[in-house]
Amino acid sequence: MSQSGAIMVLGGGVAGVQTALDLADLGYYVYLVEKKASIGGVMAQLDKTFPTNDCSL
Amino acid sequence: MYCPKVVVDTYNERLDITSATHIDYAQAIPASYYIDAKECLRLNYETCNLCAQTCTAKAIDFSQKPKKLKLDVGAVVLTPGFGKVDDSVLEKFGYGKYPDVVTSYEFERLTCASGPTEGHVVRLSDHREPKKIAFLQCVGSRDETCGNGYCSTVCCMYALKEASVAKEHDPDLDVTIFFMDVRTQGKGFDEARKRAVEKYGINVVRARVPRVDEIDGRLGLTWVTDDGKSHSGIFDMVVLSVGLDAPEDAQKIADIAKIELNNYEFCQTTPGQPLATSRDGIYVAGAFQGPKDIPESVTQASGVAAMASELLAEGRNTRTVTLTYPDEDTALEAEEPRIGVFVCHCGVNIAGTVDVKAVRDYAGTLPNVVLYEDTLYSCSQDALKTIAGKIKENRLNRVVIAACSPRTHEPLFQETLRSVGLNPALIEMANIRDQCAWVHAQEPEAATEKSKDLVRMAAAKARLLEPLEQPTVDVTPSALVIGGGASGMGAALSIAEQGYKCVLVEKSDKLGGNLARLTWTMDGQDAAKVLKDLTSRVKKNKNIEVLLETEVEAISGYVGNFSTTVSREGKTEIINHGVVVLATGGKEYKPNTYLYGENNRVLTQLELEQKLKRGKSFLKGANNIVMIQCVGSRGDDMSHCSKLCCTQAVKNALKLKEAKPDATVYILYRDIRTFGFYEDLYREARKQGVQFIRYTLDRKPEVLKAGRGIKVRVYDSLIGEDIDIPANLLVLSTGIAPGENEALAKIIKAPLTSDGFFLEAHAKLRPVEVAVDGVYLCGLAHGPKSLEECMAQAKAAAAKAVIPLAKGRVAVAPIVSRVNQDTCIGCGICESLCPFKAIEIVKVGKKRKAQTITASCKGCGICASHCPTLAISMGGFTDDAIMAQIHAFAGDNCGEEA
Amino acid sequence: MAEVARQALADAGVNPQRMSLEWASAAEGPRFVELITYYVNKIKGLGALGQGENEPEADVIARRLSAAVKAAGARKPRTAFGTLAKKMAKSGDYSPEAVSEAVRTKVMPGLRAERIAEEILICLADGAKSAADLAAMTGADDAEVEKALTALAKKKAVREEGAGWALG
Amino acid sequence: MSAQMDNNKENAMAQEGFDPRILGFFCHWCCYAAADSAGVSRYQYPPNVRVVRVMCTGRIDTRFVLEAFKCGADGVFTGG
Repeated sequence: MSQSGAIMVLGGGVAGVQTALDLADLGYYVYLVEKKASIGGVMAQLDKTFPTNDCSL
Repeated sequence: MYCPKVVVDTYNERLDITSATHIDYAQAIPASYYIDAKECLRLNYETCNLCAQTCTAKAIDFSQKPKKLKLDVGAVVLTPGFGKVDDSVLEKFGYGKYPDVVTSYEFERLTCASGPTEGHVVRLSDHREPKKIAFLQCVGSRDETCGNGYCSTVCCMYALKEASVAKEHDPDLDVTIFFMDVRTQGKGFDEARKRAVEKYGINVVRARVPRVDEIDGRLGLTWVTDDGKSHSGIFDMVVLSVGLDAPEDAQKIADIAKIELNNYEFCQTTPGQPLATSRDGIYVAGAFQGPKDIPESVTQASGVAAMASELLAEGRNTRTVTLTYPDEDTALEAEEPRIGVFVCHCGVNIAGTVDVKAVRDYAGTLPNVVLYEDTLYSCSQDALKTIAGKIKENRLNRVVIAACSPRTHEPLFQETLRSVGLNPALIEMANIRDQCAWVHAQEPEAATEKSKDLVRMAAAKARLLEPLEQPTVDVTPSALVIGGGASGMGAALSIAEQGYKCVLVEKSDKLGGNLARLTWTMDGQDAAKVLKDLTSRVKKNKNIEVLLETEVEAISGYVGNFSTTVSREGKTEIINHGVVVLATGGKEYKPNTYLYGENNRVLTQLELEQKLKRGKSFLKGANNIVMIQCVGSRGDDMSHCSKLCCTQAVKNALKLKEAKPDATVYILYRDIRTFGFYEDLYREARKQGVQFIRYTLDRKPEVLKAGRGIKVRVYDSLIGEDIDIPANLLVLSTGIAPGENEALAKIIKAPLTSDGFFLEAHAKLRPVEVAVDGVYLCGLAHGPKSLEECMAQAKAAAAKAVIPLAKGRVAVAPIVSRVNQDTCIGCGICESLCPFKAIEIVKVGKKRKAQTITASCKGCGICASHCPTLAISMGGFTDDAIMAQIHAFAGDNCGEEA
Repeated sequence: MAEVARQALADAGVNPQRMSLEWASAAEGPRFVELITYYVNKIKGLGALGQGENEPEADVIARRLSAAVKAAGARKPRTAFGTLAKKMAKSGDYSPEAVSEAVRTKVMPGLRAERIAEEILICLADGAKSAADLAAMTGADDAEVEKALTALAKKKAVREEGAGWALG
Repeated sequence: MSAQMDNNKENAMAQEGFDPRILGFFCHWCCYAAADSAGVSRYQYPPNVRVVRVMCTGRIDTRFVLEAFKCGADGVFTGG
C-alpha cells in the first residue's frame, strides 16, 4: 500500500498551527481541525509573552 | 451587526459582551463572522432571522447542517492544548463570591490594550484602580486536593509578566506574588524574573495563601512564612494564577484515538520518545503532552512534524497542491503607472481615529492614482478577492494599501498581486494603523493628516516601483549535524529517516555525549538503554555517515549550499551540505567550592549516579547524605538556572532511599523546581522522608572539615539558627555550563547569549532556528534541559532542517542589491563593509567588479549608501524611490515634487 | 553616515542637532515612544528650520543643501567616505570622538569644497557675481571661493566676466 | 546637563503652536518593528513624524538626510 501524504492535526492552538505549518513546508497535505471558529487558541488571548514581554503576534 | 442577542465575550474572559453573531477577536483567522449556535435565537427558537435578511452578501444560510467528513490521513497529531481548572477549585479563594478576585486569564485581558478596559487595570466591583494587588500561585496546581498533583510550569513566569505589565501601567501599584517556590527555570527566565523584581519592585513572598476573606470591601489574606511566623495583609485585588488542566475532552480524545493517558489525563509519553503516544502513527505536542510554555510547545510542534515526516517519507509531495499563478502581465507593468489606493478601516482600529473617507478622497487627487477605495478589513479573504477583482477590472499596475504594517501583512497582499498576474514587488503599504491610528488616538485630525502624508509618500514610491525577479537557488540535499550526543544523534536520525543524507561529526572518540554519563532518565529508567538504542540506530542507518574525532574548522556558503572544512586525524576534508544542525551540547559544571576535589566524600550528581550504577557498597555507613542545590547555577559563576538539577537531585535522593532506606537525605535548596509531572517525584521524596531545607543567597550553606569527615552548616529558618549536619556523603547539584561555543559561534556567525549558549532566532516562535538561515539548534547547546526536552528539540531541529532540503530550492527575497557593472569601479568598499559577506569582487574581463551573492544578501543597503559611484541599487528601495518619498513628504515645500 | 550628515548640515548652516540617530530593538516599543517624544520636543525647542539660533534663512539653507546633496553624490567625497568606513570597520574604533575627528579631517574638506563649487554654480545661474558676493552667499572664505572658481574654470564650467564670474 | 533638564528647557523654548515636520528613516527589523509594537501596545506619541521604511539604517545615504532638510524638514530621525 502506498503511503498517504496527508496528516490530520487536531487542535488549532499555537502547537497545532506550528505543526501544520511545518508539515506543509515539509511537503504534506494537512487537515487542521479546530472546534472553535478561529485558530490561535489561548495564545491569542495573551497580551504579551515572557520572558521578553513582546506580543509575538 | 444587527444581531439582537447579547452574549458574553469568552475571548475577553467574560469581562465584555458581544452578540451571538461575532468575530472572536480583531485578528482572528479566519476573520469572518460566525454564529454561536448555542446562543442564536434562530437556531434555538426558530425566531429572528434578522442577520440572514440584512446580510448584503447573502452569506448566511440557516439550512446548513453538520456534515460528517472522512479524511484519509497517514498520521495524526494531537495538539488539543490544555483545559481550565474547575471553578470549584477557585471558589476556595473567593472566586465568584468576591468580584475583585479574578483569574490570571481575566487579569491578562484587563492589562491588554485590546481588552475590555483598553488596558486599564480596574477592580470589577467599583471600576476603580487598585492600589494593592496580590497574586496567588499554584491555584489548581501542586494540589492533590483538586486532583492536580503536578506543577503547571508556566504560572510563576506569567504571574511575573502580568505583575510587570501592571506596574508598567501604574508604577505606584503595590504588587505581591505569593509563591511556594519560584519556578522560572526556562531559558532566560531567571534573568527576566530578576529584572522584573528589581525594576518594578515586585514583592516576592514564599508562602501558600490558603484562603481569601472580604474585609470592608477589600480582600484580606493570611499566610505563614518559612520561619513559622503568621502574617496578614489587605489587598484591593487578588489574582489567582490558575494552572493548566488536561483538556476537557482528553478522555474522549483518548478513547477515539486509542491512546493512553497518564494519571492526570494528559497524554502518556516517555523521556526517550516524548512526542510519541502509545499508538504508532499518532503523535502529541504542546500542553496535552504536559503543561508547558510557548517555546516548548512550538518546539514540540516542529518535533511532531518531523515524526510524521519520518513515518510518511515516501508519501511526501503526493498530496500537496502546487499553487499556480497566472503569467506576469509585463506589458501592463511597463505602462505608465496606474495606481490603485485601498484605504483600510480595520474595523474601528483605523476608522475610529482616522477619517478614512477623507484619506481615500485625498488619495484620488494624487498623480497616477486611477482608483481609490476604502475597505472594512482589507486583509479578510473576501476583501482580498475584491481587491484582486478591482486590480483586473481597472488594469492597475501599482497598488497602495493604506492599512497596517508591511512587516505583518505585505506578504498577504503580494499574494493577491501574484494571483492576478502582477509582480509582487509592485505594492507599497502605508502604515496608518500601527504607526498612526493606534498611537495618535487622542488626535484624530493630526492622525488623518499624517495618514494623508503617508499615503502620498507611498503613492510616490509606488510610481517608481519596478517588477523584481523572484530568484531561487538549488539546495544540496544533505545535512551536517555537529555534535554526537543524544540531541545530535536524535536530529541525525530524524533527518535520515525523513530520507536525507546526513553527516554527523563528533569531536570525541565515541557517540553519546552527556547521555553516556547519565545512569537514569528522569522517570528512573535505564539511561544506557536509551543510549544503546540511539547509537545502534545511528550506526545502522545508511543515510548517516558518522565522523568521530572530527572538528569543524570553517563553514562557508549559505542556506542550501554550505561547504564545511573539518579536520580529522590531522587531515582536512570538505563536506558539502544544505543545512547545519548545532548539537554541540554542554558540560557539567565543576565547582571549586564546598571541598569539591579536596575530599572524596564530595561528589557531583552525575558522579553519584555513576557510583550507584556500580553498586551500593559505597553507601555502607552513609547515614547522612546531604545534597546542595544551585552550586554554580543562579549565582556568580553562571547566572542561569540549570533547569534539571532539582529533579535530578530528587530522583537521586529516591534512588538513595531505595538503596539505603535508613539513611537520612537532606536537600538544601533555594527553590525546588520540579516542574510539570516531576512534581510527583518531589512529593514522593517528601513522603519518603527526604529532608528539604531552604537556604537564601545571603546565608549559603557552609561545608566544614570535621576530623576525617565533613559537616554541613545551614541556617534553619524555622528554628532560627544554624544547624550542623555531619555528612557521610555530600552531593553537589552543579548544573550545566555551556560548551566551548565561542569558536563555533564565530565560524557560523551565530550569536551567543550572555551565558554562552547559542541564541535562537526568536525566543518563542523560532526556538530551534539560529539567526543565520539554514542553521538550526538543539540540545544543551541551546540551554540546560532534560533528556526529554533534548529529544523533542532534536526532532524539531530536524524538521526545520529538512524543510529546505524537501523543497529542493530556496527562495531569495528580491530586495537584494544589484551592481551596475558599467559604473562600478571595483574599489571593494562594498565588499569590506558587507556584514553578510554577500558581495564580492570578481574579475570581469580584465576589470574588477563587485557582484552580489544573491542568496546571502539581506538587502541592508550598506553597499549602496557607501558606493562612490552610486553603482549599487537596492531592489524595492532604490535611491529614486526613497528620494520620491522624501519629496512627497515635503509636498508643496519642495520644488522637485514630481 | 550620521556623523557625515551632521557635519554636512553644520556646513550648510543647519543645526546638526536636528538630525538624530537612535536605536530601538524590535521589542522596545516603550523605548521607541520615549525617543520619539523626546526628539519631537527637542525639535519644537529648536524651532522651524531656518529660525533656529544662528541658522540662515530657509531659502539660503535650501540653496546650500541643494549643493550639498549634489556634493554628497559626487565621486570624490563618496570615495573618501567609503574608504573611511572601510578603515573604521577594520579598526573597530567607533568612539564618537574618533568618528567625529575622522569625518572632520578625512571627509569634510572634500565635501565642503565640492559643496562650495556646486553652490557657486547655483548662484551664478541667475547672473554673474563677484567673487566677494559668492563668498558671502556660500559662507566660504575668499581662498575657498578662489580655489573653487579656479577648478571650475579649468573644467570650463565658469568664466571670468568683467569684474565677476559667470557660468561657462 | 541631564536629559530631563534639557527636555524642560527645550519645552519652555518651544514656540507656541509650532508643529514641526519630521521625517523618519526606520530600520525594518528594529525601529520600524519597535514602532509597530508601540502601536500594538497603544502607546501614544506626538504625530509629527512621517516614516520612510528602509531595510537597515545602513541604507541611509547622506544625500537622503540633506535632501529632506533641503525640502524643508525641521528634523530627521533615523532609527536603527
